[in-house]
Amino acid sequence: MDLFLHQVLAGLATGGIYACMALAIVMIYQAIDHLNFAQGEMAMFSTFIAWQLMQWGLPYWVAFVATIVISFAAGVLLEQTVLRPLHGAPVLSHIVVFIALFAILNSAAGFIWDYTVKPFPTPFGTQPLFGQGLMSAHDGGMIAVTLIILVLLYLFFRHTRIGLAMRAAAANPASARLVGIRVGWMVALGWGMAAAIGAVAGMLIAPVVFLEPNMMISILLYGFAGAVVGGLTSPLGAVIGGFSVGVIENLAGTFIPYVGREMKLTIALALIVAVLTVKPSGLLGRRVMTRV
Amino acid sequence: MSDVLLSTRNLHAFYGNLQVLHGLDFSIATGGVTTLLGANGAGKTTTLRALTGMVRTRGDIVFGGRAIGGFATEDIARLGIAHVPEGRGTFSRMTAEENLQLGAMTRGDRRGIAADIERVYAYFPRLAERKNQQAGTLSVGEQQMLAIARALMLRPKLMLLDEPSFGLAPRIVEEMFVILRRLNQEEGVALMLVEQNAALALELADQASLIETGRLVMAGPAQDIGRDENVRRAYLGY
Amino acid sequence: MAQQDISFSDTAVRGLPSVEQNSWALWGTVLFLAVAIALPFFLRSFVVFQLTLAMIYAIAIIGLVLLTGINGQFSLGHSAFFGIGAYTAAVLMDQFGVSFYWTLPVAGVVCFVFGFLFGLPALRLEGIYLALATFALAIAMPQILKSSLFEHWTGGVQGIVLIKPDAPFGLPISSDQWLYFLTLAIGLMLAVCAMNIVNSRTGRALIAIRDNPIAARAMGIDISLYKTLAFGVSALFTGIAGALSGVAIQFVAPDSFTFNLAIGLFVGLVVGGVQSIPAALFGGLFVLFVPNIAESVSKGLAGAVYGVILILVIYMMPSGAAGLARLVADKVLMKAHRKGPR
Amino acid sequence: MSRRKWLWTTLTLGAALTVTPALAQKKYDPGASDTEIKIGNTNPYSGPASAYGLIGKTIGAYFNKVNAEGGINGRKVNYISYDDAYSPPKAVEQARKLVESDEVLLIFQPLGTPSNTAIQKYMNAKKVPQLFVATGATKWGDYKHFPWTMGWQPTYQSEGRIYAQFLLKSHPNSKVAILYQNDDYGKDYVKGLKDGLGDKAKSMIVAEAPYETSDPTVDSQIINLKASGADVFFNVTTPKFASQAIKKAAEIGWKPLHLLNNVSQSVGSVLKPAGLENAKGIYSSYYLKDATDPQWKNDPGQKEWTAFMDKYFPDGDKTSSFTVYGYTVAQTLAQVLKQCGDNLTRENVMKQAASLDLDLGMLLPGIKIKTSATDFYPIEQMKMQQFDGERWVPVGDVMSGAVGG
Repeated sequence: MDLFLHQVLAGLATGGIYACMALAIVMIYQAIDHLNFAQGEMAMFSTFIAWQLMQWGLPYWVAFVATIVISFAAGVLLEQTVLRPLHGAPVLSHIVVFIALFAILNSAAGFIWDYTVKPFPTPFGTQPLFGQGLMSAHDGGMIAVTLIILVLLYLFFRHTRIGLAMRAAAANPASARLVGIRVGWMVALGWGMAAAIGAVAGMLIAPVVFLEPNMMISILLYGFAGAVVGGLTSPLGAVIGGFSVGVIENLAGTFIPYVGREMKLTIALALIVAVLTVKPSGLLGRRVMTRV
Repeated sequence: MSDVLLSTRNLHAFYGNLQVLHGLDFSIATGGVTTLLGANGAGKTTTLRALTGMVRTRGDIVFGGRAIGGFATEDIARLGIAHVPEGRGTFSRMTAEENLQLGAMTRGDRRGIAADIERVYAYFPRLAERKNQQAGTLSVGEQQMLAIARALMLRPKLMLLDEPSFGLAPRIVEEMFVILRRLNQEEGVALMLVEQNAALALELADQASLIETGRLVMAGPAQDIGRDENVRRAYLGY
Repeated sequence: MAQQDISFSDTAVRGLPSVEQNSWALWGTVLFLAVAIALPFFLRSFVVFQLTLAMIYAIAIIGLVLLTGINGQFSLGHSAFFGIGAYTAAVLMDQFGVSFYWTLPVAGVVCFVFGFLFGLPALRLEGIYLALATFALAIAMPQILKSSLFEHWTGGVQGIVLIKPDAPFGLPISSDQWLYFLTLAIGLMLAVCAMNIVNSRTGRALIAIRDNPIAARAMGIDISLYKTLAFGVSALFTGIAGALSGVAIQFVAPDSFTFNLAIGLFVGLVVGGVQSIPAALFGGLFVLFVPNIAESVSKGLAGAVYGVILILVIYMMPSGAAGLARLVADKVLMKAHRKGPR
Repeated sequence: MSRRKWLWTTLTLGAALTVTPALAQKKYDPGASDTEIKIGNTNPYSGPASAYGLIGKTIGAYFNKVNAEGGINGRKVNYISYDDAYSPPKAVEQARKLVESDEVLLIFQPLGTPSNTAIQKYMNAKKVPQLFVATGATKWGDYKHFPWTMGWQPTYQSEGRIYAQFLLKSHPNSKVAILYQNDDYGKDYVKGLKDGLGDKAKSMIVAEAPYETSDPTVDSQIINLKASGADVFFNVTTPKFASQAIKKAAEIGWKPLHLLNNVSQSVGSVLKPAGLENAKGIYSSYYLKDATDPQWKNDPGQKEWTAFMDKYFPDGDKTSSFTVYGYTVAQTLAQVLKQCGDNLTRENVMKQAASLDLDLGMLLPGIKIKTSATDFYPIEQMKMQQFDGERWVPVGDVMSGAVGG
């Protein structure tokens, strides 16, 4: 029983990472209606920028804010330059371009900063928070920041005009144009915001998993899993999904005899597919109408 | 029938390489009601789309003294043309009131918007009751009302309506046409109407045009057109 | 790399759909066959080996064309079927001493069954959700292959070392050349099968489901059956490719079938042209050779160069090599028409 | 002492070789000529294992140094390294390209057990040396069946046995928990430990937890291992996961006797990120010097390495153990080629590789590279060391866990 609780706690701590990433994924899905496979690498690259800024002597919070600003601008720029020519191209072409971006960012980061793991500072400290150190202050801080972002996003999307315009532009671009919304800019803004949230996620995740060019590859997968379980259209769902993936995986790895420890990821993924077959749009997601 | 609000000259429109409009010339008067008649596939919807830059065009479109041919859709909307598209273009995942808010996206005056929302609710009392409901869950008639209300939030000079009566019960259609007439008279909004129900459209309109396979074949006062033998046989079911 | 250009332009011609271009297609096919048969006698054996691999990937991509291009279902997980095919062949050869040639149909059937079974839950998923479910399959596959549950057969993390068959009947060609011809023959056979499927009643049903599922249902098409069948057949193609690759590489290991392979196949599908079966060959060549080209440009930034090439290709050929070829051919034919007597 | 001896060996060899050319007939296989020796290599420069690519780059830098200093017996080394993305099919393709198109004399240091397994049969059939492979699997010393393949580093299994010897001697009644990477490398370590513990393995090992390289963290595994009540933690992880494991164990207050595999021995790139205070007391076994360990600051071998890095590989990461590894293994090959003299046939390369007795600058004092016609395991000795919070302190003598050879 003790072990069970410990694994749940640790699962929540790890789940915080996934939730954070899932949130960034849902964010961009809201803005562009695609899943961005390069999202993890964008977050990783942002985190390296933060690391570099700190190496140059900037204090943590200055680097933190600067990185968010830089990432936002880079996200907007990326959309305007690389993705703009793809407007109206089929989904498959988009996915290939995301794969290309993935390769470019990963390779460039390795080229610039090499592949040795680098420690990344945490603003919250690593002292145990509770549960005999299963939840450290950093884990707590990360979860808190994730929840704060969630609330901010909620307020932004529900209660600001620009948030409303962004949702409209993603949901029904043709109609959005007819009411005068500049859809292109909304998409670029969505990229910027997703990049910024990704940067926050990266900077919170890096102290746990250590900074290196490949740090996000598997986390992106778990983030996808979380986002999908929760429903790609719901930020709250993404956060809940992220936490549940963390807990489920730990419990599967611990309590399913024999195959559990070797195949905990496989089991977690199978569970997710099972969830999807019962609820094809995730736990909190809305059924998306297929547009022609 | 005073000054001209919008006019086109030699308007062509294309879907990809496929040409659909072959040089239309027509005009809409300020505060007037024009209806566009024609068989399915004649190019009525395309004409509306051409006016708001939703398809590739060639030729001149002048609106309020300004050439808007080739403008982006959102910029045309900002100039005051509200297009209620085929299928209503509802933002179905959002609430009715959010849809209205979106209609006023080009405007910055918070207070004016709030006042307009109340005014729109006065025209469409049913929407006020449903304002926090998901727009996608409204009835078809309510969604059509919502689409017109949303267009109105733009404070348009010209409203383009694409088959507003499609799929609606006759009673609702009548109700809607009453409101459209009021909008035209009270708010001074010019209307351009593409309508299956030609009789109803001719009743509301003061001008009418008839297009066939992308070409204008007849234009004039609605009453004259309504009396034309060919039109009566083809579109009015006599 | 002249051979690449030749086979590409040839592919282009064969990709043409319309009736009046049939004679072009015929001549193209003849030319292609002539070149393809002659090549191994003029190239170094490792290039023959590379071309064999490219054709193997092309066969796997044909599977994806059937699934994605024809039936409209996504898959980012075909590395799993590729792996199952390779392991089926390897285990049969290694543990049961089955001849390599017999393992190919078995691998196909086994993959068909797995594909069909995976297609069942996939039925409930659409678009991006299906893409992610298949991606999950790709991620999980190496883990499953490694598992100590099956270690007795699969060799676990160590994999299985295989032997390449020599040319039979005392043919005076090397085993590389023999495998090349074998792959070419199987590839052509499968490509013809795939085209026949596309042009059959089944193919029309698959296309109808892709374009308008509601109308397809109204026409009395059993959507569930056809969609799962599409998954099964697609896996069958990819599985046979996997079995061939196991023997060509002479080694199967979990690390050979990671999600990177799935992504590679997907990229091959898109750059070739999702709806064109002949263009799968272009996809296969791309998968194999472009990383090498990128590496020769810059070792440190090979990934970045690859990414840039990929983006440029998508910009220049938004509907793949097949689309570009069609465009060029249309222009050429149009000119010919204007000059022509008609 | 050791350095002097090494210098002496080289000098006498050199002297011998400068005399002999006039007498000896020059013999070449593909890849060798009067002016050049072509050697091939595959490394993962892209993909998830790209961290290892640093080894390939270090080797390249080392041969730049060799060439700048006049080459080997007057011949420049042409080092051709290709990316295999840690994928066996790509490794086969690249190895064949090296042998058949670039026509290299030998393939040196291809990395990873799967990739090497994939090319082993081919290399032996073609009779091209597959020399000093970069993996610690046991199978690379099978000179009877694969006379063209040779390993280099101590095998994972022998290292596992060394820890077993250590445990049996000083902690015979401990309970052991193992964290290992779920692949050939991890499983070999576990096998080595189990074999070394012999009959006691069943009673001593109380928990085993595998992890995948795709796992974001190993937190869950560490919690399970702690819950097993073990008082010895055998940590078979690559650098990133080693840092995570050390940090997590400290965070949850688990303080077992900690045995860390030498893959992750680096003070600078593993222990420091994990927190030096968390790493205090860890045992590990070593055969190479850790360049980030302050005790070697004035060591001549280390100084030479530092000079090399500064001049020929300034972008290279000096905190990573891979640069030390690449440097030392490249030195080994340079010695083999030197010994070959003007007889640069593949057969002679293997013959010389199988008659090494070397002492290199970055090998721990007392550890040698030794091979013979029946010993294809160049490095078989290691030393136990303990981390005192700042540096590694040797514990006991040189140990050998020879497996297979």
